[in-house]
Amino acid sequence: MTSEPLLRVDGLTARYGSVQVLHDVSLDVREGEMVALLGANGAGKTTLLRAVSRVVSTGGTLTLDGADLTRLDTIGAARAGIGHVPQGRGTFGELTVEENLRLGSMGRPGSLRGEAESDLERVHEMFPVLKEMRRRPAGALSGGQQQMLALGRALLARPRVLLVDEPSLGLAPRTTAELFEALAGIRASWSTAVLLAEQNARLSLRVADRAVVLARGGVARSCAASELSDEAELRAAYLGTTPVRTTAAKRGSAEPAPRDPGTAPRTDTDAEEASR
Amino acid sequence: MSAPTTASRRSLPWPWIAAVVWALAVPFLFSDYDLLQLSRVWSVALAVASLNLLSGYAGQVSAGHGALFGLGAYTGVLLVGEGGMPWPVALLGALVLCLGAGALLGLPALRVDGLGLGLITIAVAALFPLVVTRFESLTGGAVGYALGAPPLSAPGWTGLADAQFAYLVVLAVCGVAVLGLRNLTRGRFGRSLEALRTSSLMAVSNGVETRRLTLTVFALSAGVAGLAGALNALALTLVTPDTFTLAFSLTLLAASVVGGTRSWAGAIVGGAFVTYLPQLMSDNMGGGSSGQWAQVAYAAVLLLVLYFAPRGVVTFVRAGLARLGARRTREKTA
Amino acid sequence: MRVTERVRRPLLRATALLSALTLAVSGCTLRWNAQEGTGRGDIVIGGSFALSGPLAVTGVVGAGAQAYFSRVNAEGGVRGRKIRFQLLDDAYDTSRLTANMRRLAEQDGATLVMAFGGPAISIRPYLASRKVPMVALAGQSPFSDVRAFPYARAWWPDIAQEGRIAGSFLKSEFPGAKAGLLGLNNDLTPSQAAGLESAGLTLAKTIKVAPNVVDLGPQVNELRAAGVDVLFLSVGGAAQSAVLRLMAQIGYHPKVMLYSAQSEYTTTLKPAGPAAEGVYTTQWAKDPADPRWADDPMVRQFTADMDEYGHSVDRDKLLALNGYGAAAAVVEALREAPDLTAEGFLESWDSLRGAPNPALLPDLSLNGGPDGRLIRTYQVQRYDGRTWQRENTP
Amino acid sequence: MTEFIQQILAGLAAGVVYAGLALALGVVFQGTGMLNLAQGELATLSAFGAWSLVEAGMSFWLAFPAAVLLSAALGAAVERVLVRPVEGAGPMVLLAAGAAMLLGLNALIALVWDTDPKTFASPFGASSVGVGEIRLTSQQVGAAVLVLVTMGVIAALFRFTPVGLKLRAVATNPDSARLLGVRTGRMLALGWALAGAVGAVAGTAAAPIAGLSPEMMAGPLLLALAAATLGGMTSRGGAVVGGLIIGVAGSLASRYVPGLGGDLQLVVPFAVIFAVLLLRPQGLFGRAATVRA
Repeated sequence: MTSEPLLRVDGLTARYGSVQVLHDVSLDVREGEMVALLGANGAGKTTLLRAVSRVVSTGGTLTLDGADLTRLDTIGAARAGIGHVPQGRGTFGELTVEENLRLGSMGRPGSLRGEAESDLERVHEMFPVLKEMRRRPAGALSGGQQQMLALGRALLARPRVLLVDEPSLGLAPRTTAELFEALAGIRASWSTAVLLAEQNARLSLRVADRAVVLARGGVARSCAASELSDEAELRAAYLGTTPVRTTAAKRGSAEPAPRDPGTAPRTDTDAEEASR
Repeated sequence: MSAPTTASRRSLPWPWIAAVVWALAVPFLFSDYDLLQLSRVWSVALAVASLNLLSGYAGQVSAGHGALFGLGAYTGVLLVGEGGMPWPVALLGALVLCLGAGALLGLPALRVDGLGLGLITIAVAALFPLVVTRFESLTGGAVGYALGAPPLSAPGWTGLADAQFAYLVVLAVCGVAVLGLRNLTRGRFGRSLEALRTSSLMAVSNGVETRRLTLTVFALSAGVAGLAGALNALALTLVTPDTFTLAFSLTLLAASVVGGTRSWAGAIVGGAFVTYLPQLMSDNMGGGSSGQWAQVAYAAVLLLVLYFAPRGVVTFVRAGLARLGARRTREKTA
Repeated sequence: MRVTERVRRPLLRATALLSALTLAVSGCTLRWNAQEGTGRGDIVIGGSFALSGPLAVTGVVGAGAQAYFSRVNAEGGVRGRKIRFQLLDDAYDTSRLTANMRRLAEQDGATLVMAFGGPAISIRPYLASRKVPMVALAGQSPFSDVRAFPYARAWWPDIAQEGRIAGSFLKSEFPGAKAGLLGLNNDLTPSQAAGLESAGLTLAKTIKVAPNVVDLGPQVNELRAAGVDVLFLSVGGAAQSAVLRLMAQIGYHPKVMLYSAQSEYTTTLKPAGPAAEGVYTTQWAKDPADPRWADDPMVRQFTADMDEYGHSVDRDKLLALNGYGAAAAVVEALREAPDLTAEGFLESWDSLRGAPNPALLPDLSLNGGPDGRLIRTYQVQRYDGRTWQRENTP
Repeated sequence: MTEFIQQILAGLAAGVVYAGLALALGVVFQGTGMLNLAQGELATLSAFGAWSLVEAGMSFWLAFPAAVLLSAALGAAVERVLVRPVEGAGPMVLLAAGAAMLLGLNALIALVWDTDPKTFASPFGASSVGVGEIRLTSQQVGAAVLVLVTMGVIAALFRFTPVGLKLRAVATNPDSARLLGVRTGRMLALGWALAGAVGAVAGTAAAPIAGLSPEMMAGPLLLALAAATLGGMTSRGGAVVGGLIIGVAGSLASRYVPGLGGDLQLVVPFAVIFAVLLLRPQGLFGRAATVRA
């Protein structure tokens, strides 16, 4: 599959007001592939997802199946096939679980209208609890159940690429494991690529094909998930001690990243490297 | 002038000096009728300033300041008419009574915010004229209450005409009150108000006594609005319920937004907007339905200001001037 | 260069503020030329009415007055001088009325001013201090106290007088009937109640409602339950005809006496339709829309003037003819006045005897008196479904 | 006793109009978070529109739906042109915008249709129905049916149709709805259109009873505000129940509470607003969680 990637991000920048958060980020997601987007808190994972779903304005190029996404707004991107399970799950508290799900499948492309019922059945199988509580108002669900609902709702819109933002946030380990098990099965049965932003690196790497590590708004490491399997490699990628070997390095150094108080503790070597 | 840059703090606030000089010269320049109109402008501006304290600085909504203005007006006139008090005592009485009313109005604000508060204040504004009409024996009912001799009459030694003296009294009291409000919002009280405005939750966690603060700011705002009402009524020498309807409260709210809810100079623009615009419109739109056209134009101006100058006319003009100033310096140095 | 920059910007703001303030007062007149007297120029007559706002329906009196003054000017004015009629809007808000009156008295040098209804009561002290006569188009009883306010006159007869005549008629026509009054919570109702009771009519039920409450179902039920079978109705505007229709529909048929100013053809009788048949009122002025006056020469002149001077939309309104008649009375007084000063006008107004007026019913005329009014007699009328018919009053 | 029942019936008949307006207020508030002070004037405009169509010879049963559709279109246009620029600008600006539209529309109506009251021939004839002394005029019954049917249709639309689901989604969580491709702007305009429609029905139904004048809806709007608060600003069913309660409370209180009398009838709904906001801010049926700040 060396053809044009399904989702291509090249030289992406994003800012909130005067603070630039993403610097020259480049990555791509191929058809049916799951990419884990790793990085410490505040590295820019959520902003990157919001940039792809056009919630945040950006610079640089962003294409889906070759089509330029930057021309579209959030609604346009969603209709073009970008599914986004936001941080905090975006539950419609007042609507019932079934209504939440139905809202998702209403956003699906016309051609797939016919499969709506069977898809709903599949989501019920994937998350049986959603079937039991389908009459209940979604606001009454637990954190984990709302996460499953958010995932199911997004899938029912049959997106081309599904962005999932920190699903494990605030969940008990057992629920997180159950969730990641479901995530693993998505690619096959839902023919959608997944870009999974997650802090829990270990679980993500087990389900992902490739991994991209963000640090301070730039891509620190981009490689196959297996390469980061052992502990040392992972810690190095997070702390950026090993030289930055990614496409960004080839094109000269990124602008000096602003001191971002939220990042992992800096060692001297980092400061010297990042400023290059 | 909500947050003056350090540069202008050291240099004299030229605009305010110019304004004071101009305001003092006016009584010797213009006719009694114009002085009455300007007295109305200053007193309504003070009411708008009191609303700014509440909405702009403390983030509380009030669509009922017309009722507080009316309560102050009736108190002032009745203290002079029935109680035979001199005007300073009447003004003080109006201020104190409305402080109490404000504290009362503040109580629901402790439990309700935003829309709920808007509804309660709308209820107060709609009820005030009806209740005043009902207590006819005291308030003169629908006909209202008129004072025989104008209360703000000039004492002999001043050699001023009544209208001039009345104007100067209104100007002095309004000036002092607005200056007081302005400094209040600068000090520690202002900072805790800011905390209350941004998020009362955060304010509580930082030790800001929000309950007491909310009641205080409501009482203060209502007291000043009542003072403004008393000044207006004493200048006009009469009060009737029809002046303080719900429509008047909404007009005050509009004037506060037009002038800018955080701008003191904006309150003056708001006062002028309320007093002059309807009159200006109906004067040069003759014909039978001129009054209606005036109201359409009034609404249109209000909407335009809301769209193009959401932070108020004064800030909009000041930003324009700043850009003008900046461009000129850039040309010079380029 | 840097120092001037720091001072220059606030100066820029100061000049902007000064120019804005000067512009704002450009409409003002300078102090020394505000007192020009009323020399040989026009006779300035001021009028402040509700041309906008909730009670704009009453502002039509201004249109009628303007039409009459325009015709008088077309025919050479009064004693060779034109009348300049300054018509201002106060939206029935006394603070604007006060401002208008001060402008008329102090700046426009008005010889006399006209105003409408309740608010005019509270402006009397100011006008007395300026010695400017006022003709109020109002029937409230306080206006009859000319001794307290020598510069205020009222064009309408005293409502209490109307109440007395209506009360004595109802008492004699329907002896032993239970009477009720349904009115607004404004200054009219106390005068009406006083008048009715002074004629010996005991009011079993008096209900006051707020002006913009139009659905008066609950109040009508209350009257019906109290067994009221003679009702004095004065709720104004749309509510008047709505109440008549409602009573007819629910089969409640008390004898109804309408307040004279709210028995208008266009706003009460026509909208009420058949439900208005058999209602009474007391009248002193003609209603231009009443077919009875279709070929009355004075009413025809009125409608011609209204069309001529741009008020044709109000040509069939009672209040327009009323304002027209008030203007005629003012001109009549000015013509007979010894001189055109305030005192001259008032003296002439009080000494009018048997003067005709286009608004009055045929056999009535203007007669001055100690109560400052020109009309004191009402005629009870009954509506037969098409037009008012005069009843023989006791 | 009969008078007591009669007062309740009169209260219910009046309450239906307040319920209609309250529903319109609720729908707009849920969507744009704005207290639409101009809702009364919009309803008056619809009533005048229907009146003009009937005067022009159109039968009521053609003019009425036409007026409702026109009002819906007007509602959407008002949202798109007048409200969109100030959306999310905080309660003070939204209230000021509402006040401006109230004043502007009121004056425009007075300009176009003149200020003297007109009659709206009741399409339900002039008879009355009832038992013995207890009567309800045919307009009251007809109006009640019209408004209740409309509210039923709108409730069903919200509850059972896909569009209704989107409307409710946008009202509670617009950001999340955008991520699902729901055109939030269009839904807000639709919300205003529905409010315009139900306002039109309430206005046209009230016109035969109240008589057409620019001030027609000034009082009912205040009562509708009280009804929406009582019922719960975020619950459509609550607005209907709130309206009926306010109607009955108003007519009973002015009759039976000593000293209140007709002129202070307005005290009742506002006493209700005070009590509700202090005791249960989200109203009888609203949900506390979703009360918009």
